[in-house]
Amino acid sequence: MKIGQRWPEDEMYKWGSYFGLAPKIAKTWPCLRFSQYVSNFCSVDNWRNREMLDYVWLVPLFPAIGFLINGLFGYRLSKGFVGVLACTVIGLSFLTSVLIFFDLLQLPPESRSFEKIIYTWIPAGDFKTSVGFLVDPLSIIMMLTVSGVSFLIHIYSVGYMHEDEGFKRYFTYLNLFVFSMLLLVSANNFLLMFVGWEGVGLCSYLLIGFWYERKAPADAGKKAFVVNRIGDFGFLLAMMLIFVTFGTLNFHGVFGAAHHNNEVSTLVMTAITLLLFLGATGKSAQIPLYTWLPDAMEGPTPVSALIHAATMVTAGVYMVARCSVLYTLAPVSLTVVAIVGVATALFTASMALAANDIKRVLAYSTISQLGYMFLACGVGAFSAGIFHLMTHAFFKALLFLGAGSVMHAMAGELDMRKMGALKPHMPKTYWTFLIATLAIAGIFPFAGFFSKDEILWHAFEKNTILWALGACAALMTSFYMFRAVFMTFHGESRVDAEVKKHLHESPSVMTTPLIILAILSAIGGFVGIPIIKGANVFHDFLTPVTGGHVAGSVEVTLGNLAYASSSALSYGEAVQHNVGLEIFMMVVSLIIAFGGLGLAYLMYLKDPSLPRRLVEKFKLLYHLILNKWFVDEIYDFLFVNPIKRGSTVLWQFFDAKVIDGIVNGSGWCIKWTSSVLKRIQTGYVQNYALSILVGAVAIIFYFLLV
Amino acid sequence: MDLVIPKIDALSLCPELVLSITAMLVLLVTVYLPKGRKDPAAYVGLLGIFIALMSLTLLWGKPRYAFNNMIMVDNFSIFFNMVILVTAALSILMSITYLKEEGMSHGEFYALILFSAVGMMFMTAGANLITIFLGLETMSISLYVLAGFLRDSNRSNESALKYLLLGAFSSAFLLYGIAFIYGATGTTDLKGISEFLSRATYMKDPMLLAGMGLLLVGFGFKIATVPFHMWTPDVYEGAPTSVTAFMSVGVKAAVFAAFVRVFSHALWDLQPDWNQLLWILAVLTMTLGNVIAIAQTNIKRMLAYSSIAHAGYIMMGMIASNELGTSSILFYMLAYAFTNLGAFGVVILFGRKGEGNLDIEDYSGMGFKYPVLGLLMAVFLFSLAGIPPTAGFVGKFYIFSAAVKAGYIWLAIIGVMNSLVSVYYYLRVTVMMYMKDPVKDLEGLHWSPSMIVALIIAVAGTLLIGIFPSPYLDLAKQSVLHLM
Amino acid sequence: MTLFFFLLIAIVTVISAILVIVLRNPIHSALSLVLTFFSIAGLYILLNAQFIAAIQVIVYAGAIMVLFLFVIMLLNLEKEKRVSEKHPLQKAFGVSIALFLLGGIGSIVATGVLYGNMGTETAAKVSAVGNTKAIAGLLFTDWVLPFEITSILLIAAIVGAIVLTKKEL
Amino acid sequence: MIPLSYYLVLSAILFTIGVVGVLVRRNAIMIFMAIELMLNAVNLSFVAIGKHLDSLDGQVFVFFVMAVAAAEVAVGLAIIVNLSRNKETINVDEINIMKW
Repeated sequence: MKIGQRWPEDEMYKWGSYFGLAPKIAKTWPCLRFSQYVSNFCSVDNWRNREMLDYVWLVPLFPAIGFLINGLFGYRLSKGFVGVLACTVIGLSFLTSVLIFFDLLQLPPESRSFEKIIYTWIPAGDFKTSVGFLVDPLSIIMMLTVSGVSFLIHIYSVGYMHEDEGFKRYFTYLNLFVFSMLLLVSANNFLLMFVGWEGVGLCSYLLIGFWYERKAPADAGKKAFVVNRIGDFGFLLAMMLIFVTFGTLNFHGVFGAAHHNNEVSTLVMTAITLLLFLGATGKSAQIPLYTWLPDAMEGPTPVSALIHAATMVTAGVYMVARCSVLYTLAPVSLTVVAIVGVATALFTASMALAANDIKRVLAYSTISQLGYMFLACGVGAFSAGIFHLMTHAFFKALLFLGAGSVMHAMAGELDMRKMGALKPHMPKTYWTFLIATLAIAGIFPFAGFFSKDEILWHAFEKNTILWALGACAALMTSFYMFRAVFMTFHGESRVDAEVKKHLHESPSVMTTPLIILAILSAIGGFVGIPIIKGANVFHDFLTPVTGGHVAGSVEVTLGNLAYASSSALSYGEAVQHNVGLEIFMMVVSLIIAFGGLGLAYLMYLKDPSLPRRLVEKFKLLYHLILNKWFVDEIYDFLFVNPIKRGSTVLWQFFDAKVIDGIVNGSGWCIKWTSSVLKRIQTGYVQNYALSILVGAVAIIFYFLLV
Repeated sequence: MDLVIPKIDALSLCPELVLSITAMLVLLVTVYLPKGRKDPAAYVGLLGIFIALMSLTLLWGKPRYAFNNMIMVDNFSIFFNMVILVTAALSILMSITYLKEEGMSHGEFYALILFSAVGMMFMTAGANLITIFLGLETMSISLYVLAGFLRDSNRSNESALKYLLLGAFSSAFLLYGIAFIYGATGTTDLKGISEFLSRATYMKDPMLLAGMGLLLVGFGFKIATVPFHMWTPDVYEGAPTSVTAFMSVGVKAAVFAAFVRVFSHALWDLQPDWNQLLWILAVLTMTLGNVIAIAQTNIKRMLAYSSIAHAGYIMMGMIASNELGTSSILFYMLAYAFTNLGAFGVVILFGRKGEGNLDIEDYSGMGFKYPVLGLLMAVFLFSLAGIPPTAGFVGKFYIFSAAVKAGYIWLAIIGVMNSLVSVYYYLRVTVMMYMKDPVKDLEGLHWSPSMIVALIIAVAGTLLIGIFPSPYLDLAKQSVLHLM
Repeated sequence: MTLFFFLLIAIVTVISAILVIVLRNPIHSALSLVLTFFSIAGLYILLNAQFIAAIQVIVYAGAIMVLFLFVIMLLNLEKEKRVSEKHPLQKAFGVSIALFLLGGIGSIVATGVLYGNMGTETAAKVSAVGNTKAIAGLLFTDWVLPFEITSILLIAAIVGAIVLTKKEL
Repeated sequence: MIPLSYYLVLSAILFTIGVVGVLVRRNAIMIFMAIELMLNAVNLSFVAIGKHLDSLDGQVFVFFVMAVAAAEVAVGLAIIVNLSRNKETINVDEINIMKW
């Protein structure tokens, strides 16, 4: 088949024009020949041009292969090989996703949804769950982002972890992590998504606690795990409820049924979506389950980059966007999502204001940005949320990798108070870090500007208060990020003399990913240009999945409903309607961003004593913020300790003392019984026989009386 | 008075006969083997198990009663017999080196395992309460001895004594229950009981209900439901590890088979009465098992509590009491067999003579020292915890969805919560293996071929059932077709 | 008259059974257990179960109790001491729960009504063939499979007993 | 003709005495003997019920139960003898290495 036929000029879509190179890549990709060969067997329908779509399973498979090889034989392989292999498999995944992406583009928007079912996994009665993959605009964007950013982080890690003893173990976990995440975003049903969901949780645990010899990482890993369990519980319950309500777990099945079937009560829908959202708050670190993420920086820095940017935390946002159909049917849930999102954004941004640890600042900023994404979802602008997810992946990965580069130079120092004036020592790191900061602060024309502005605009349309809170968080973001830049790279050097001698720029294996990410952070926003009709290609691309956001109201459609074009049209009209206002809001956003910049400049460059005076003035607030509002302590007090104690008590109590406990329960003499309880140990046969007897008597009386 | 000897339906008894004969052959063979080199006895036993497995396939798909309705050979019993035979085979494979290391390599061990398996198989096929009782006793008596097989070990002795006393005690209750049911219905034949009950106009005969309750005590003891579970940790801890592995799976499989047959078939008309009670017991069982397991330091004890919890999950399938629920029990049992045997296999392999290396602490750093063994253990623990893509996950999913489908949503929610709790203690072992430095010398692992074979079978089963469960689900579904 | 015999034997049974669990010397306990078994055999005779009565005496009172006595002598057991009773309360509790058990079961069986299907082997029929022959007939026809299972059970038990106690295995 | 309930109540009493014996005696052999008492109580029930129902099955059951009891005693006493060899005691109060 000739290329010209595969890529007809008149059917070109907007995305295609950006990537005119694609056919050439596709041609050189050897798997394609093979795929053409095999696709004759696989496909019966007449979409002749979607060979790569059939191979979507390769995307998660490559990292899985890397994981297996590195995990089973890693201890016999050389370090170099392990590193190269790990990077290669992720690179292959990325390449495959790119090819799939182009194949998807050839389809008309309304049919851009492709399911590839490998086999039926669990047949349970009339209900079947398959191992299958779903390719649609949403999942392909996630696949591209995840595999792309992960690839860069892998390359960076080769340099960063080079000296570490656990090099091989590290890459084994890393591959497993990416595998789970890709599985999560490409699954075609909730159950398979849950497999990835669990895998991601597990890997984050392994990677955060990577340096297990030290107490802090081990604890942080444990915390991440426990908190995520709570979220998983929500997800599981939601799954059960979905299963009961719709009788299937397949995305198309569920969303189709939800869309067409009006019998499902709003209450059930609200319950499902809220439970799903509980799962999302766990994974995506929202209030009240956010506490694990700041501690997660105890892992190696590239892992933080991976967790914060490409994998793990984005899972929650992805899941909410994936279930946009359900959320739209449950307005209450949407409101909850929006409120939680904006509250998280504001709350954690405030925590970042006073943090002195550079990674901690970044961690809080991640939570805050995730809050933005949920705010977007909450106001029904799912595509804006995903847009921000993507741009955030670029600049947050860049920020963390930059911070890692700084750490590398500073011999592991993280305290910004001991930095300063690093700019001349590490120019590449500085410039890339600055670009990322500009992007996250939302300064035109960097990527963050477009996505953040879109969110704020939709929030403004929905509710002015949401907008105001979001804008406030934006101000703080801009402030603390520039504060970090100024404290780290500008001003006077506060670096220890010992460390100062070793200051150096990182090797190119580390700086190259930085530069690539910097480019993406700089121009990544242009795929979603607002206002100009048809220029927001990102939004239009996603519309078939997430529905168009029409001013004032939300309309949602399914992937395979012929809907997209009309929606895009109405969106365009709506945009024109408010063009003046939207431009005004953009300017406001910009002013806010620059305001934060200026404030940071004032306080940390121009007049460094200002912060201390402020601290003295607002001592209480400062301490509250510095101690993370004492949330951890409250959690420990309320939940963790009682559970720990309760388990021990139960354990000793039940097998040892429950029998006497019944005596106790009959309410005789408490003092007398307690002495008995103390004396009586177990391990005695007669204790056990008594337990059997009690059970038997209870059962007999149960039958006699009930 | 003429004696009309019933037709001796040897074909129906084929697997049991093969196994019994093998067991006696093992006893004979072992006499002629030199001291301390009794391996051939084990291989004879394995051969017998293999032949018995083959003979099972002859009977597949042809349900029939035999010996005056004493046994029922149907797909249901064949499925469970398969699980039991696989369990016996894997346990024997795991025992060979283990017994040598403990200095107790005797052919009688394998014979007793086989006798016990024969008892279990009579339980699964039993269509009369007396057959079931005798099968149960055959199984138990062999197990009492096996639990105390390490004659010089105080723990093993203690475990045998506790098991014996409590087992006999609970058997008396079971027997009393049989007596009551006999009195209330006039028969011990399961088919007769169910026919009697479907005819009966009164439902609340207290004698019948009490008999049912006492049966529940007897069965509940063997499968370790709360409050009849207290023997489990002690016996599992003290018994030789390979016997623990065999007990934890085989006994559960056999007793659940009988349990389902008696309750979901013979006593079906009393389902409203026992269902609520089982609900309570299931919740208690899984909750207590999981909660107490958290605080354990000995891995065998921890697995004992975990097996209590698993009994609770399996009971959910009974409570659901529909075809899906029953087939989910079968499937879960299969998944549990491979998983639990595998986990115990690693414990055996990693253990030392006497009480060596049984603390969870001892597993520190094991994952780095022995990457393959660590990975295997991780797979088994994940499967026990119900983390995909392992057999345990599919099993749990299947059981929970059966409960949900039958309308027991709260039960399913409690089950889900429990399995989330359980992840904590399973993962703790994994954490020890991968996130701690060794606390002691980990040298001196005896990789024996038989153990490697056993572990490969176990891990292959665990993963295969987890990733491609549908053939096994079909098998389980076909197995319950003729039951109801 | 039968009622008188029944009551007499019943009282002996209960008293000797109580003696089993209260006497502190194990040998005395075992001997009162023998007495209990004998009187239960008497009850079997009252119930027209001569064969069972016979094997009750031979197997239970004879073989099993001799084994018990043998082991008690072998181990040279001393009297249980009353002092240092470890869990008096638990035992008191246990006894009271056991009384509940008695109450529960007693209230069920005291009605003396059985709803079960009647069998065909009436007393007259059985006495015509003879109790032992009738039981044998059942054992080797209807119950032949359980009978065979018992043989496996006994082999397992024999092997087990030898494995556990033989000096040199 | 003695009413069935007499036998059954007597059997319940014997069973309970057996249960009490299991719970209060400290000597493993004594516990075991108490269990034998329980089994005999059940046997009595079987025979009485069988007679009342005009069925010999009850007596057949007793036959099986006796076989089982004999087997159990053989194994049980072997276990106890073995234990006393190792531990010098068969007092169940002192047999609790494994607990909690």
